[in-house]
Amino acid sequence: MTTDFPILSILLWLPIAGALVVLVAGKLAPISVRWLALFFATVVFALSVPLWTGFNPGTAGMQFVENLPWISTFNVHYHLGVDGISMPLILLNTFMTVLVVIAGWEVIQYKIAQYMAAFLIMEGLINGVFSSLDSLLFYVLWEAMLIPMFLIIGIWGGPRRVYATIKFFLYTFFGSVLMLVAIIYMYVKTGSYDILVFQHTSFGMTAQLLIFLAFLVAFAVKVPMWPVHTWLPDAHVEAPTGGSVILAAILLKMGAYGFLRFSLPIAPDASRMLMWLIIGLSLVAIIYIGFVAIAQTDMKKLVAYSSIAHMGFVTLGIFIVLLIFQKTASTDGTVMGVEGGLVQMISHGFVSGALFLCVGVLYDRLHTRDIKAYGGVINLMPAFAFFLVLFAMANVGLPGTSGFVGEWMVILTSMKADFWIAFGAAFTLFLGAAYTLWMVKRVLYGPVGNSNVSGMKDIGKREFIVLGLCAIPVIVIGVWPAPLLNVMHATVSNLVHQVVQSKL
Amino acid sequence: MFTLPSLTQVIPEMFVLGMGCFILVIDAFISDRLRSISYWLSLASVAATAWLTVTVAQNAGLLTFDDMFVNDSMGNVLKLFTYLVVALTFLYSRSYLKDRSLFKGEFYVLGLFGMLGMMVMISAHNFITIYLGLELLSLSLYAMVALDRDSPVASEAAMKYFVLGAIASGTLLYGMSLLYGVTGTLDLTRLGMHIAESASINISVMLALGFIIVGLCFKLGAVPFHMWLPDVYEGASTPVTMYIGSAPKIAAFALFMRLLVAGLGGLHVEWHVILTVLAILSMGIGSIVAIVQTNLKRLLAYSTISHVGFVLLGILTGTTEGYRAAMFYVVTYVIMSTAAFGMIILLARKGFEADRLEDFKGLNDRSPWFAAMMLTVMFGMAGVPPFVGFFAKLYVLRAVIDIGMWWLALVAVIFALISAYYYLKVVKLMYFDRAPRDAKPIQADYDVRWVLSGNGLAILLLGIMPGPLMALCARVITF
Amino acid sequence: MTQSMPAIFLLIVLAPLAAAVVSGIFMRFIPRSAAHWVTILGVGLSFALSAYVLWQMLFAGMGSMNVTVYDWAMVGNVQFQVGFLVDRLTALMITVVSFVSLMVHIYTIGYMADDPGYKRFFSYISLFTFSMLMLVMANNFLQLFFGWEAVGLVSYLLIGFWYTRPTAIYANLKAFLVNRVGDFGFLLGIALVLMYTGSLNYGDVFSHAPQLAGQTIQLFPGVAWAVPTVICLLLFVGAMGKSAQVPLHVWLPDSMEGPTPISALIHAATMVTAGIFMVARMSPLFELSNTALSVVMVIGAITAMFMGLVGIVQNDIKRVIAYSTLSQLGYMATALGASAYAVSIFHLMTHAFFKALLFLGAGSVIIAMHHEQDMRHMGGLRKHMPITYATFIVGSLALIAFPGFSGFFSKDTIIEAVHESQRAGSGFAYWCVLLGAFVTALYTFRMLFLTFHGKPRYVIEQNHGQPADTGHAHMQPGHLPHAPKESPWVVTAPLILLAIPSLIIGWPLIEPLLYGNFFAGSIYVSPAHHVMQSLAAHFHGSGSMVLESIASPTLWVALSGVLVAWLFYIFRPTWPEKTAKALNPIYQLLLHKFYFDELYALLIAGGARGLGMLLWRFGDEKIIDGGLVNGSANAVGRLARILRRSQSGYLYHYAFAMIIGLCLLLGWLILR
Amino acid sequence: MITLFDFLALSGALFAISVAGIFLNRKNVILLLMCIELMLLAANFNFIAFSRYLNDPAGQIFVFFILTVAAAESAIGLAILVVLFRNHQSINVEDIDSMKG
Repeated sequence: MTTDFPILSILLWLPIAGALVVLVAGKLAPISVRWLALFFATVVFALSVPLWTGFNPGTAGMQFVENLPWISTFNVHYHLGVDGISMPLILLNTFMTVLVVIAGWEVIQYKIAQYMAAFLIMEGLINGVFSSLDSLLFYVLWEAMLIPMFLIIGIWGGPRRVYATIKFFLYTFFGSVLMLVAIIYMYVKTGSYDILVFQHTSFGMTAQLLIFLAFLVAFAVKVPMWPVHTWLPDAHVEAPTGGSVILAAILLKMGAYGFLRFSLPIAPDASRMLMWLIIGLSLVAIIYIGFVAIAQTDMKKLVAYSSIAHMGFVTLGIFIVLLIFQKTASTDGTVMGVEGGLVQMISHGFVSGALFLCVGVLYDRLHTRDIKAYGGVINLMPAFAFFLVLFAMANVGLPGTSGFVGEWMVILTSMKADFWIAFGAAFTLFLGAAYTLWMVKRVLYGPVGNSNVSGMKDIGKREFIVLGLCAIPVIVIGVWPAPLLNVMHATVSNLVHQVVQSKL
Repeated sequence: MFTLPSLTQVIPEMFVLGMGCFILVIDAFISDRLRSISYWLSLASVAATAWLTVTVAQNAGLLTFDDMFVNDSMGNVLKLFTYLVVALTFLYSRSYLKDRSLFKGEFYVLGLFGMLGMMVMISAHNFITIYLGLELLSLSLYAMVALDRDSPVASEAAMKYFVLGAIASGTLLYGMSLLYGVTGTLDLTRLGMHIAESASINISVMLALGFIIVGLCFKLGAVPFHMWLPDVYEGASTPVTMYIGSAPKIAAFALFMRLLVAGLGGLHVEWHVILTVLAILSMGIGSIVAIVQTNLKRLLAYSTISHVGFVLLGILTGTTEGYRAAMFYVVTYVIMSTAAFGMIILLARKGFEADRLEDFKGLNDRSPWFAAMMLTVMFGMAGVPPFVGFFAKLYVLRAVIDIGMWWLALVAVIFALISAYYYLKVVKLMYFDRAPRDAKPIQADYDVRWVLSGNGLAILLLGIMPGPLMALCARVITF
Repeated sequence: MTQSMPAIFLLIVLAPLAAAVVSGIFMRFIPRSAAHWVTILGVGLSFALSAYVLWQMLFAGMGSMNVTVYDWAMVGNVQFQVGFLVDRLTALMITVVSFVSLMVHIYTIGYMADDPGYKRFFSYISLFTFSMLMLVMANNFLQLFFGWEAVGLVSYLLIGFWYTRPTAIYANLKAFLVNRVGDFGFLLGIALVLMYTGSLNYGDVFSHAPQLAGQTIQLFPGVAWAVPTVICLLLFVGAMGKSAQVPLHVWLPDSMEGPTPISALIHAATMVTAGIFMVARMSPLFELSNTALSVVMVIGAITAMFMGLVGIVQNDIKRVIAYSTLSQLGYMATALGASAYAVSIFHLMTHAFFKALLFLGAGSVIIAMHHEQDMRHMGGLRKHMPITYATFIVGSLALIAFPGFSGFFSKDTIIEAVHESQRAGSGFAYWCVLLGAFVTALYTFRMLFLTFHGKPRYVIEQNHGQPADTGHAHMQPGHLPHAPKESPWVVTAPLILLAIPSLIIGWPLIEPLLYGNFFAGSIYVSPAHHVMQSLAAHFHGSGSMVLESIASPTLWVALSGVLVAWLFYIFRPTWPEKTAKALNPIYQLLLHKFYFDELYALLIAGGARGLGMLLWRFGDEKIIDGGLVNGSANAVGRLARILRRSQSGYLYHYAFAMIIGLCLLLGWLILR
Repeated sequence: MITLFDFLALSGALFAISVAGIFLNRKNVILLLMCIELMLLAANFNFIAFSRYLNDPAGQIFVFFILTVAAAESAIGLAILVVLFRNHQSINVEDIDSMKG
């Protein structure tokens, strides 16, 4: 379906243009930039809504396609389009950016224009990542997005921000350069950078393995999967609240998205050969990282580790499909795994974003993220406590919240593959509750911890709006995930069929 | 029977020669107050040369001076880029030189003569022209490095450069002499035919190849013939470093194309291996040693070495695509490196060189715009999209993978990863650190500001739209 | 009538939810009285409609109804729905739940009168009612799980209601985590159900159940397990968590940190019976596996017996009742294991009434004692609190299964059922439940005697100078500002209302519930399991059952328990201490609740945290970060410092490098 | 009869001497300049020998150019030497090592 209105281009470029306007305006009138940024973020969000309403859930094909030649020497195209996998992610991104802009309203005083601009630029680039159908365009945007994030952590971050941000950059850069080699390799083989062409090209087993491994490194770093996850806690801890939110809510999703867009359809045979690796690493993420999260004393680190554990469900859900197919030789019931993973991605976007916002609320008051420095916050901040408990419960995966849907579907699916995989995955029930609620207990409950805590004020209107906006999708998706799942069905079942067909 | 060679092909060269001499003479007679005349004349000469070159390019593909000089489209395009960066160097350096009472005609005259040398190198089609062009360039450069007569480091750098450069020239000459002996010709085309035809390659040719590669790699700055680079970059005054660090790379690339590809293309199997090793070494040393540098000019020197490794990656493939990639790489690298040195000039003022890394601390506080420009340059050099440096690397890597050497591509990207670290370090200084309290606002003149802004934006725009430049490279290189 | 039913069902669950939302979200904008009025109205509506539904079922011949509300999700060919299955089992449950809840709501007005979290409390208990109703009305596993977890959440919130108390917030975390361990199994069980039946709707699953019978699954290579056994065991793990069966019982006694109405509603009458209900609901599955039922029976029996023993040594009045609850839940589970589901549900119902009564009675005592819960500081209260005392006696007699009281009919039948059962483990279970009757009587009357009889062991400080509002915070244990007095009517009215069913409900209901066709269609018992038929053969009406009890060992066992209690706590009050000294090891074992808490603290709390620390500090920070990430970065840095030395600054070194390069090049070219 | 090989051997030897001179000499910069001249001489020797051997004047013409350039090169080299001495008060090779690493 090609529309005349280049909505995806607008979603890609309008935020960037907005960022430039904000930067220029920041020089001329320093007060207006917040409203200006909010204006652009809201407009972009509003413009992204037609993606949902105009989306045709009946087809697995790409929609809202735009295709222009970009670099003719290389046969690179400016090729955009979305399907049921990427469309919700774009909406998630545009939505979270609005929140981030509001969340940074008073907290950020230093170079506010640059701060807002960085997030707007990132929003545009991420929209591009999720909608690009040309691998080189994808790569360009994927990498370009590192720059604003690098600056966000480095400029507005905490005391160890330099270490954290350089680690973040080099870690992800490391992953992506290998992906670049793989992309070029495929280009050399096919003469095109088009992802859809890659998907329909038959690569030999060795080629597939190499491609898969190269992509694996890139995506595993981004997801992140054990053992290449150690950048995440550092980055999260040091990043400003907005940075953490985008990092957790959106950036991590790009890795999982990559698996769906590249690894599985391009190298299905290699995927099947190495699925044990991914499934194993996912379980390690769920269990090992779950234990690590229990031991944390820094709230952000705890949420960061919990993110890793939750992303383990995404990768598990995606790759469990292959195991089921291998065992049962049919795709029955596999769709649920992928969709579970996808819902987990969306849900984790809201939940972890909200949790980071909550930590940010606390940090703004006491300027520490140490759990020990708090205690009995509920006595002074009842409204905040309501939100924190809500999001904590969503993080725990309580039914009725969005956090439940993905875990539920993935665990149900993995049972089909193997009892013990489901067994391992189900550990999250206990571990997730343990680390999340233990933190809640130490922060919120109990008598007022110390004199600093006793001076804390409850959340203001702005914070209330931000957290409230997060809470709505968390509950709506939890109570009624069908609309979200409906847009995915066609794409996912097409993907599953693509994946189980050997290319050899 | 003596006939006058067709001079129309060499009009640009003759013009530069004439203008160089003219300015030299003029300069001797004008007072310091009117020194700008030399400056403007030089700029005008470069511009006029460019126009002449474009005119001459109409009938490209002709040889003249008994086939010693070739006028082809690759040469013309490379020359145009040479003019561009030379002009940029002139533009950048005006106020810098003024502040240090180096604003003399010599800089421009030597610059023009050096440019002439490069032009000759680019268009050379015979050992003699190659040698003459190379020496004309080198001698100008030696003199330029020593231009700041009162600077101990400059004279030291000049001496080092001179001695090592002379050794390289001697080596190159020795190689040429051997080739001459084996093939009996100084002409590159005939040399190429001879090498391609002779079934058995004798030992002298091998030796000659070795000598020639040393000479070429010295000019480019490939490991282990790179030792002069850090010291010269650091010691020379910044405009001179900018000059050395930019245009001569284009000429050196042309030299590679003329001598190695056109002349010794038949020995590709041999030089392919050698260049592979040199490329890995260059990328490795360049990437690793730069990490511990504290002087930005020195850091950029090592970064140059690393980039040279990437250029070699393109050349070593021995494919048309590889040469195109290398040309694209050289051209874009030169643009980026000009901007990098331009940043140093921008920040420098009288009595303050701004060439230490810490001088960039908190630049974002002092000037967000120029911090963004430096960021562009740094990420461009690191090969992060959407800046043009990424496409340069992409092009080269693609050429390498095209010939099946994906392992080499992996090595290259790993070194790119390592080198990203020190570029990030610069960004870190600018953005994450606070400016020292005594930091003064940027005092640079408007010409520097505008030129630098344009230069930086070019890095971004070429990154967003790399197609035309790529197409240009593809059109002019048809080996 | 049938057409309006879906709306009625919806109203039953949504009324408490709406009330909870109103009193919770708009907490700041409504007065205190609005909070209790709106919630009582909501729950009252629920109760009225539930009773109506039950009435329709019983007397208007309404059949079971399966209503789908909406499609939660449709993935592949699996349909997840939200809907209601209302049959007689459900109708009975919702009536009991909403009734007890209503009582507790009313009672709370008095009990929480001066608590700052008044409105929040009402919001929570209404929310709980909603969750519990969702659980019991579910027609599929998804909604069951939703309700299951939602009651867990509310339980968590309510145990930690007094969030400034360290013990409370420890207890609520513990409760949640232990429940999660149960859910672990529960979820896996559900996943297996989906895997083998392809659906989560009860109807589909149960109609598929017979096909599961022959199938096996290999969990360990070479060992084939029957699928129903695995499924049922996993589901029962969930039930163990929620219904606090050994060894997942540890959270229940601690949950007494919550306000007493909560203990009555959630931790005695309703939520903890969810596991029992669930097993009964899953009877078509459990009936397929004798192994699973044996496990259920043995676990239940162990819980019934040993948790009762712990109750003997407790001094906190609420804890005694809590252990009693554990023990009674064990009885219910044992009955389930004997395939006597109906009996189990019957006991669930009677227990709901008398245990709620006992808790609320205890709460009344606690109010009178100014939030003193230690029985060692009570005594002789019967004079001061006649209504509480009378209702408490009713509850106690029901609990010890004194003939004629409601508990008698259910519990006696359980013991009989276990006696009749031929299942593996039933012998052991029989002795456990029989001796359990003795233990029950002992701790119940110990509590009764310590609280209401004997001499007062508290001190009344007549001229206490402290202002009233800060008074009891500074009070010594056992010191009261004034004499205890009877609680207000909002407290005693629910006691009386609960005492009535505790007293009489067994008489009319035993026959239709157990031996009639009441649960036909809701509970499935395999024809091969004939316990109920054998019981029915012995049953000749309620009256004769009471009369026959004189001949049964159960009554005498119970009465001996009462006697012992009387001897120890009225006749010779020094005996308990002496006995404790004489039997110190056993006493310590009981006092430490068989050391479960200590073991778990060591294993789970310490172990998990220790493991986390190890993985973090060693795995993440040392090996991955220190070794691989920063290690390689440092290696590059070191290499850089070494390599830079080659750039010595000396011209001849530079030249040397060039020449070495040249030589190597030439050498390679020649020697190649 | 002096063969081509003899010429080549001599030029090779000259080249080697010049190379050795450059990195063995740790004293005087002037010696370096001389070594460089020697190197060019070696190349010239080759050209002349080959030119004679091939009977092709081009090589000898090249030598003229080289000689010219060499002269210019020496001039510049000496000029730099002067500057160097002015700044360092020394032309000792070992003294000019202020830039390194």
